[in-house]
Amino acid sequence: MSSPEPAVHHHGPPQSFIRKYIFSLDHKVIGKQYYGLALIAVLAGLILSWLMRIHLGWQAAAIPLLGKLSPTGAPGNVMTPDYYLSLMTMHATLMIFFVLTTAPFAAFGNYLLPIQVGAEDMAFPRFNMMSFWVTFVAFVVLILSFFVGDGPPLAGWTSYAPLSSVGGVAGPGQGTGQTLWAVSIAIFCIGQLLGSLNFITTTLDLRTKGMSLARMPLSTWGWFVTSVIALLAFAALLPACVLLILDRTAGTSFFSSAGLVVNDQVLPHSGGSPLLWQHLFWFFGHPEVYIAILPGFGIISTVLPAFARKRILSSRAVIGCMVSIGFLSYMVWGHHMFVSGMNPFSAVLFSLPTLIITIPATIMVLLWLGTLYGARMRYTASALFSVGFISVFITGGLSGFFLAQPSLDTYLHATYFVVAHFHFVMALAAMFGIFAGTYFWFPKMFGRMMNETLGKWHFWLTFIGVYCVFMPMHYLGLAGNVRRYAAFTDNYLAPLIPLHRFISISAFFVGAAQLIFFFNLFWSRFWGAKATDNPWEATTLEWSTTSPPPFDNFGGRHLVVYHGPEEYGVDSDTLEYVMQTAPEQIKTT
Amino acid sequence: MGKLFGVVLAIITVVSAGFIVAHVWWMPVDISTIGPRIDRQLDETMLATGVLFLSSQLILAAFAWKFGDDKERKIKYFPGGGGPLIVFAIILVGMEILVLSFVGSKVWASIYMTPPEQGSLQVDVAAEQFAFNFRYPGPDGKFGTVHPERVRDGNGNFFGLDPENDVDARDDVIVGTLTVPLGQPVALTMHSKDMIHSFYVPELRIQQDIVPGLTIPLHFTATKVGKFEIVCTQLCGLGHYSMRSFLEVLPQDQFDQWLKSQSGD
Amino acid sequence: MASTTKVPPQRQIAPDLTSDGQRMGGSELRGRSRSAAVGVAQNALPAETGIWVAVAAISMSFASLISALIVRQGVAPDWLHFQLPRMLYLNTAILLASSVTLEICRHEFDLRPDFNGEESRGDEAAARAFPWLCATMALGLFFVLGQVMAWRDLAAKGLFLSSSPSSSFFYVLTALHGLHLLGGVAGLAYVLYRFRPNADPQQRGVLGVASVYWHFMDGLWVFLLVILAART
Amino acid sequence: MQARYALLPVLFALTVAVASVGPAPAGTIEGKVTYTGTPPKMKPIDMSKEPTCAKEHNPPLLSENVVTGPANALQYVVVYISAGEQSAQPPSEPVRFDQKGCMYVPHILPMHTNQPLQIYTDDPFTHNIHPMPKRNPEWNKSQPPGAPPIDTKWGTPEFIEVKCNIHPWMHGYFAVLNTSHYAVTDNEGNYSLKGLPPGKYTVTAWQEQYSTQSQEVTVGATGAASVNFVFKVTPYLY
Repeated sequence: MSSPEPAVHHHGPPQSFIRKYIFSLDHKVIGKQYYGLALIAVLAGLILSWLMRIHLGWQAAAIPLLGKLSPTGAPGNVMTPDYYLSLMTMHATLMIFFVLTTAPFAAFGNYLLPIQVGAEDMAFPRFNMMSFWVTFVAFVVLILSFFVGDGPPLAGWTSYAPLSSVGGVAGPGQGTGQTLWAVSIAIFCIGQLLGSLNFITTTLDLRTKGMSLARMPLSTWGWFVTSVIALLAFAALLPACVLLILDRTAGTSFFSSAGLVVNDQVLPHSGGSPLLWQHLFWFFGHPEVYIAILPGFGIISTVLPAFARKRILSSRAVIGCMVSIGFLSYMVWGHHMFVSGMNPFSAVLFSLPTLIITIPATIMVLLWLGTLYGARMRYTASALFSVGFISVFITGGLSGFFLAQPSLDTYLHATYFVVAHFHFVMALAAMFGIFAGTYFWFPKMFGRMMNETLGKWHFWLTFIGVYCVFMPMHYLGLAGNVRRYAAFTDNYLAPLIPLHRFISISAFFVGAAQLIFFFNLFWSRFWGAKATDNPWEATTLEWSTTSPPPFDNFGGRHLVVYHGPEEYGVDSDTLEYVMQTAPEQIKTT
Repeated sequence: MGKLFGVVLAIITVVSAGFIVAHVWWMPVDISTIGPRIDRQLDETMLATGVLFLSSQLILAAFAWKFGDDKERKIKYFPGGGGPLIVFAIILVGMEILVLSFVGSKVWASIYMTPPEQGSLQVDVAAEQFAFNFRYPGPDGKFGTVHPERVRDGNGNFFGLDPENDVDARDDVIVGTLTVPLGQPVALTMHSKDMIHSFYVPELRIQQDIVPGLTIPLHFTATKVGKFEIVCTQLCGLGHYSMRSFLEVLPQDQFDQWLKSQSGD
Repeated sequence: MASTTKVPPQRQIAPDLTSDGQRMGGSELRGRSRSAAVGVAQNALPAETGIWVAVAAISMSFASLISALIVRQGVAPDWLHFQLPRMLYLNTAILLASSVTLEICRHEFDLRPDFNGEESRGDEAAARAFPWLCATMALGLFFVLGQVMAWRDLAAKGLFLSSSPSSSFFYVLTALHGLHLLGGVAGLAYVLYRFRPNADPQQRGVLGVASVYWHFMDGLWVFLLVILAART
Repeated sequence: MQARYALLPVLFALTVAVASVGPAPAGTIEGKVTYTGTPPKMKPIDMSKEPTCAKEHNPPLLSENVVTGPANALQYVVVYISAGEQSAQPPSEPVRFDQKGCMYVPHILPMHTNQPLQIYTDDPFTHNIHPMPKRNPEWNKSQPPGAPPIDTKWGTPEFIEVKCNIHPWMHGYFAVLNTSHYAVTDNEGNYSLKGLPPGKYTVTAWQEQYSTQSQEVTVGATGAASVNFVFKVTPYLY
């Protein structure tokens, strides 16, 4: 329990390096720390995906230096199938937890949510700092698993029991590495719980004068709804991880069933339920998908109007859609388990709400399209990523129609169709949201503009590239190509290998295009053109302070909000937009 | 820049859809009695989502093309505002959902919620890291009792039988290839010894996880003679990619002969 | 934890702002901004909101565990029924008592209207409340100690963490609840640490927040006890 | 098993006493291992999962759990000196274990404790080598095609079953022994243990299905002794 600091303790910003940059209580520093962590994680995840794609295209390829990293995982620099699965598991875990959760939600949310609601900081700055450092510890623990015993875990990011719960007997990677995975995720849950607690309380309690809920920017709504989802989802996953750790280390039998015979050895577990883990995991896991994508909805709904120079078609409807998606996300976890051996009748029950989720998603897409209609769209890099977001989200959403139906899932489950689906709808859409947000808010965060030309090159290569990588995966899935295969030895998969090579080559290009982004990020950080306070002529509160904002965000000013967040294209006295803080009247045309 | 985006997106959309329409990569031929219904369901879904995909992406492309930063043009709002769009989305998607889930549930129920036919060929399946093993009851029609502690892969005792003391077990036929007669219903009783595995035959359009600790039933009827691959689709460890077996569909007389030759000695 | 002086300022709103905002929120605003400067939710103590968020999260965690318990009992016949250690009922009484002492503490901490018409004395209130706060913490610690004794009791009967799913859940649930309760004790210790000889409204707020948590832990334990008694 | 090891110190002392008499001409123990009863019928190995191997072994190989030869001979029986020998340094030259055409070559590989063991693969696909010891540390490593040989050794005497999880029919043994006097019977059931100084020895024969048999034998000054083993077999492999 934190407590209010009486005004007498107001001493201004901390001066020491450690308090200022390392163990900072400032939400802006914490937001940047999260962003930095996400950058490290995404770089690692990207390299892992390259390694995976090399192996999938050319099984016997020797990858220089890989043998140095793991002599058992790649003897003679050739990747073993178990190391492939380990890299896949680590790719997914890093990307989903440490990139798609931290970057759009924890990083941008931390930096911008308090500013956008007009607060000077988060409600509980100490918890906020702990949230980041706990997450950092989780990251370190996860990375450690690369260097222990028999290597990183290989049970996938879903870590299905009993593969994940019986320990080293299950094969390489399932020893200490898997335990570290479970510990890392448990720690991560704690970090995100602290973060969500802050987000929710800040949104509810620390809005400035005039900042009614209806006037909050949609990005703030995105983070707010996400934090509610995250609070419940991570709270559900945390005990599941504890039980998994106990199964692995204390000999309990929560998830490990009786009579398991591994390599002729009867294991001593009694009657645990592997399906119980799946239920607990997906009860978290499905909402996690929305934790990754909902901030993207918010970011796009804020960025798009700013560049389209008009209000979003119906911001109340967008809010309603986000809230209903958040609510529905807790009723659909079973659609990951249609063929898992659970009661087939429940498949029907889980199928319907899954399909129903497409309604708010469709509404949002139509509202974005309707916003583009008649706009005067300024195609900056950020705007390009926003419209790109709409495109990849449509593509990813539509393939969900197939997987939501149990009768088709029986064919498509666990094929590359699923891989294509979740990469489009979760990974790509969320990444496009992150990129749109980065190009949009970088000037605010660092006081310098990012290079637009590089940004546009980054967009074109990425946009075309991701379609080359992930669109063919739909075709692979339709042809029955099973996912999580280290090699395609089956006869019916052999004709698909050329397509895999095409995907691999495209993936190298997409990955390389990201290096442009990294370069742009670091170059602009130090040598970019100086940013004005409001380079995009946007209206939300962060643009009414300096770039970057002072320690207390508004330099001691106490803002009062008079308008909604997207008064673009209006007849104001001087400009065609009205800041939220502008006390002037808007002439209704 | 908006015009370029419109063109690029339109090209991507048409090319992506083109491969689907041309069936360049497509499902393998169907060999089961339930396959045609699943295929029809997939075609219908493909048609519905295809129309949505093409229309929405092309509308996005067109809007990007048309509504660039043209200072001369006044900003226009979507006629009628968001309301009609919302109603349109609810009706259109709602209808589609109702149709798809109504038809789809019936297909699903016909596979997974019906009991196998009387007189189906009973086959016991034991999955393990990384193989499928199949057991036929042999001439006596009875399966021998299973003793997990007797399982030894090294000498082929995949099921943990005790033929020395258990008469039923002596004639059990244990093979690594699932051989079934053409047109006859087959009822699988599936077990896993260690991890979760999954039984997937793309040609049968059937996929089912095999969860340790549970007995998972699955039934199908094959309609074409041939040899097809059974693959594992649930991550089960390092050799997951190589966990496969074969489904061999034989005409009834050849099947009988095969079964006899297996249990004859 | 950081010393309090280095905490950046937050949520301090100039006292004149309220009136300022309301003045502007009047009739001079029209059009789409007609409701400007209303709907403000500046809470004096965000922890009062935050604690309910935390309660929601903890409830979710235990709901997740309880549903796991119910499912796990249903799937396999290895559920061993056993008699709960009697100790638990005594512990429950101790914990309930601690809620009562905490309420007394809160009551004493309130500034009572002074019949002499004088300013009520915050330091007197603090002095009255102090022993009750200590008693609450002591009872909380006694409870945790009692839980440990209940474990030893169970272990003496040969029921360990891995003996049966029922005992596994028993240990997990009691341990997690115990940890959360220790968190509550830490919270009260924090209140104690900030127990200046003055019962100002902010400190009463902090105590209120701590007591929400404490009572929640109390109720959660009774709920867990009912579940455990019914299931094991 | 355990009782045998309990006897070790006694026998060791005895051996030292005998051996210290003085250097003597090296002797040989020879013999034949046979069976009585009906042996189980070995099944053909279904390698259809790995087409390269299935093509290589046509008609399919039979499994090697109980391999019989002419005149009731029993192949793949490890015969070794289990007691009576002076302890010696493990040989430094490595023994070689191959994976060839989805089979282990040899099926049973005897070696001295702490003797270097090298595991090679000749196959164009990945194998995983998974020895399943009870007394030594267990490991499980993948070996992709072209990977360098795995160098290892075993510290404690034990018969260690080896399997490849990727190709579950691959099944072999490391016979880790505290002696370098060992032999594996050939198809005629013959073996010979050479280079033994005169003395009293315990000779043990081990078959993977039928466990062990031991006999005591004295190698005299003439330097030759004969020990035959007869295993009782049953028609049921399991």
